[in-house]
Amino acid sequence: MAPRIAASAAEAVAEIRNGSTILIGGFGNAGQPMELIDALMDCGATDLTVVNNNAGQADAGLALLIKERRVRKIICSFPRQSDSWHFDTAYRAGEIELELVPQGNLAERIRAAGAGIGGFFTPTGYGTLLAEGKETRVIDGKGYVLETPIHADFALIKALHADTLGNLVYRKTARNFGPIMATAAKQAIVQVDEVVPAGSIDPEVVVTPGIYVDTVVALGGKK
Amino acid sequence: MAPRIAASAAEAVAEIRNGSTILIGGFGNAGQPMELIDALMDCGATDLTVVNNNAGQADAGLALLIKERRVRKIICSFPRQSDSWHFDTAYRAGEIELELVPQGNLAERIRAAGAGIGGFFTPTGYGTLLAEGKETRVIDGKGYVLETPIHADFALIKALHADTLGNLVYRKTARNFGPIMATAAKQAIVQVDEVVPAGSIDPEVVVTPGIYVDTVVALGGKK
Amino acid sequence: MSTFSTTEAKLTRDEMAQQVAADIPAGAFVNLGIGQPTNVSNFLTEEQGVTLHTENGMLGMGPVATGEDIDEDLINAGKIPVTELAGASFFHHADSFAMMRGGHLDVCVLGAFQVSKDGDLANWHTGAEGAIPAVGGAMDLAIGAKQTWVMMSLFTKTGESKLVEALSYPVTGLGCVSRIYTEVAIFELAGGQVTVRSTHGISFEELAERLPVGLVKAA
Amino acid sequence: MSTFSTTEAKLTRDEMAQQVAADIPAGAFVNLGIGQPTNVSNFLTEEQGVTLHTENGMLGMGPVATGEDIDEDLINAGKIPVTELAGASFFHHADSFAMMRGGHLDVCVLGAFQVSKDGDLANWHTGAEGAIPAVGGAMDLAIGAKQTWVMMSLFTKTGESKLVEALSYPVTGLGCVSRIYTEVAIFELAGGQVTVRSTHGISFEELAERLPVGLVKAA
Repeated sequence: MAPRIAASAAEAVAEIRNGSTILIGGFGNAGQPMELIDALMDCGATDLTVVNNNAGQADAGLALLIKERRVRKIICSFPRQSDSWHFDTAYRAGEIELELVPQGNLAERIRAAGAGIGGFFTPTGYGTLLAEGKETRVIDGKGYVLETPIHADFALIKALHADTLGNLVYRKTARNFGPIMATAAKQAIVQVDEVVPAGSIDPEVVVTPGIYVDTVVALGGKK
Repeated sequence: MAPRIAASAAEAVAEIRNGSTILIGGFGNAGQPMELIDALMDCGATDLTVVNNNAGQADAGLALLIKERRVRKIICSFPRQSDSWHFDTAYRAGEIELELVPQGNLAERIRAAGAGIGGFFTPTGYGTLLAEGKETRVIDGKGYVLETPIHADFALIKALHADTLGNLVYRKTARNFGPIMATAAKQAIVQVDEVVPAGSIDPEVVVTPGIYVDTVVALGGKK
Repeated sequence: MSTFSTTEAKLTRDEMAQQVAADIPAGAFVNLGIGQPTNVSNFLTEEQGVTLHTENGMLGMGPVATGEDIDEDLINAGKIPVTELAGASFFHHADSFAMMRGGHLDVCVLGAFQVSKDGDLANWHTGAEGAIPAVGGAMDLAIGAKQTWVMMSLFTKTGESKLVEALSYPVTGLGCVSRIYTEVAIFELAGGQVTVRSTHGISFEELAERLPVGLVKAA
Repeated sequence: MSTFSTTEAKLTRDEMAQQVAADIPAGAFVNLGIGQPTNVSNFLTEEQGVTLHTENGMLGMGPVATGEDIDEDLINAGKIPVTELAGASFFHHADSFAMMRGGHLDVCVLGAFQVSKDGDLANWHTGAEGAIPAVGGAMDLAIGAKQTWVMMSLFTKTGESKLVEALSYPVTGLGCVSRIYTEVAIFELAGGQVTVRSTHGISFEELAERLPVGLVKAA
């Protein structure tokens, strides 16, 4: 199905309900779907499980969702930053659950969900606190931890262009989590600078095929 | 390390030794590194384990390697074709070992090798003859089979262009197994139509980063 | 969809393909298996906006290529030269099978040797003594899509039903088939129950008599 | 490489970085961790042809961006704007960490809280009561490269050795570190044996006295 082209970020996120699990792309500011996160803030959905590399920074985006206690649980690799004060406060108050995952396992678990893999043995984290309680196995003399897929209801991601069929291209290191998150969510919601006609993206350079994309909103580029 | 630019297909495969495990790209004629396979034939290496989607067709390429009993074992998804007579003869004579793997598991096992995954649970093949003797597990009500990575000594693949740093782009459905095979072999040997200067492939459209490529040989395009 | 209907004549192969095509939801992502299912593409309309996947690494596959359009680098899973449509994309084999295995395709249409009432599929291997086994993408296709439909003749040459209580041929995938198109009837499978959606050149009662599984007539 | 040498002065931070840079093989693919290791890039020569990887999804990373070259879509793992070199490539997070986990990088250089004589690394978490844990790519970096090198000061502020018999801090990766660069000595680790390659501002004997692990002097 060709994706829905939403008229606004608010319209793009309108189906997100309380209790949803949401993958949010971005690493630092690169690839952060800021307008979609702001719209999620405005739409009022609460009791969310959020998957992101971090746990919000300063007083914007994900940090505000956490400040307002809209996030029940966060799955991330690096919550503690110099400006993660809203997370820190919520965490110390016991008002947010944290599942800490090494960054590469986080990425691979998201990919596994999109790829229909039931679980995989990864060497990352073997012998560490983050493997406690998890199944481990020594294969050919090397230790591995069994990790499970991270499925989600929604993904909020940012790409450079979408065509009208939802094919996406990204820009530089803003690609980061976008392509895998699009595959792992029941609905991938994508903000782009521009929507272009089908056929104007070379089939060889499509990074995310349109099959993974459900909703697109064009917000115009900053450059 | 920037890849070695070989002067000929013969030079490109010169390091292949008896007993090697070799991934060979291609699906049908698309992406088949025919010149590299011919050079492998000429170089005399024997007692090989070959991984390919098929088991050779007619009287060319992989089929000739099998005819000459240079392949001890083949790991593939679809050996039996109307023109796979050399494989059929060798197999019925008990002179070649066959490991039959569903095509998607074959691809995922090759990817797993390149990605440092020790094993993964796949739903494909669950409850079938091809899961016999393998560990299985029911996860969230769905049956899975544990599959292991396929590591190799060499990969022989075909791409469209390489730059001098080994970055590769492919052409249409000739991409097939190339990108994953390049990651799973100790040495990836690539035949391309043309080697282009570093910087002439857009970093956004590189399919196989040069880190995976060890040897490149330019053979000129047919088109 | 589940209103029972009947026609006097058996369905021809083209009529079967036409029926399958008509049942594919608008905008669906579809994989058509090698053989009979490939013919379905000839009956898809442009308005349906169906996107075809070929597991060797492409979405947005167009019709079979002819003449100057033939390109050996652009083939389908049956190794037939094809064309690409506007908005197509290419990807490698692991990504392509991840797309299937991950349940992103809406419909996959396959041929079969046998289907059980529970939706178990046999289509990869006769199990005959001395046969060389070959599986290709059959097992991935069987379990990958949201819905797996089968096109087959209902009876073998010796008159035995291919819709069975339990498979006698080696399994391709368990519980994966939800619909079967045959020349004499179309079946819906769910929860071990076989519902007959239509019969063609045979009455429901005759059909029920000839098949080894219990049948329910669509309301 | 393993001939013992000594200098009268401690190594400065720049000298440590320079030493690491000089030890990186020509043509290597390298990931430089956040903090001190990042400084190594300033001492790599063009002739070395080293390619830098940043785990957020790029090979062929160039120097830190300044002025008009700053692009918020082009950052390194420390979230600092960087530049791209000719022949660079971009890829997504799963591909990037597959590249690391699959052992394709030649060298990874990291900071550390502690390293054990067996090469166990602690660098992600102090384990302090009430500290909020954060791991990022530390565990992936530790075990991913063909060789993992550590840059650290050898002693804590209270004078305790960070090269230890067994870690007291939480583990990042087991048996992964093969070399340690400190301001007073460079160590090679292999098979539980700690070889001192050089000392700086300290004699081998003094060093042996201050450290809780047995030391071998490079031949």
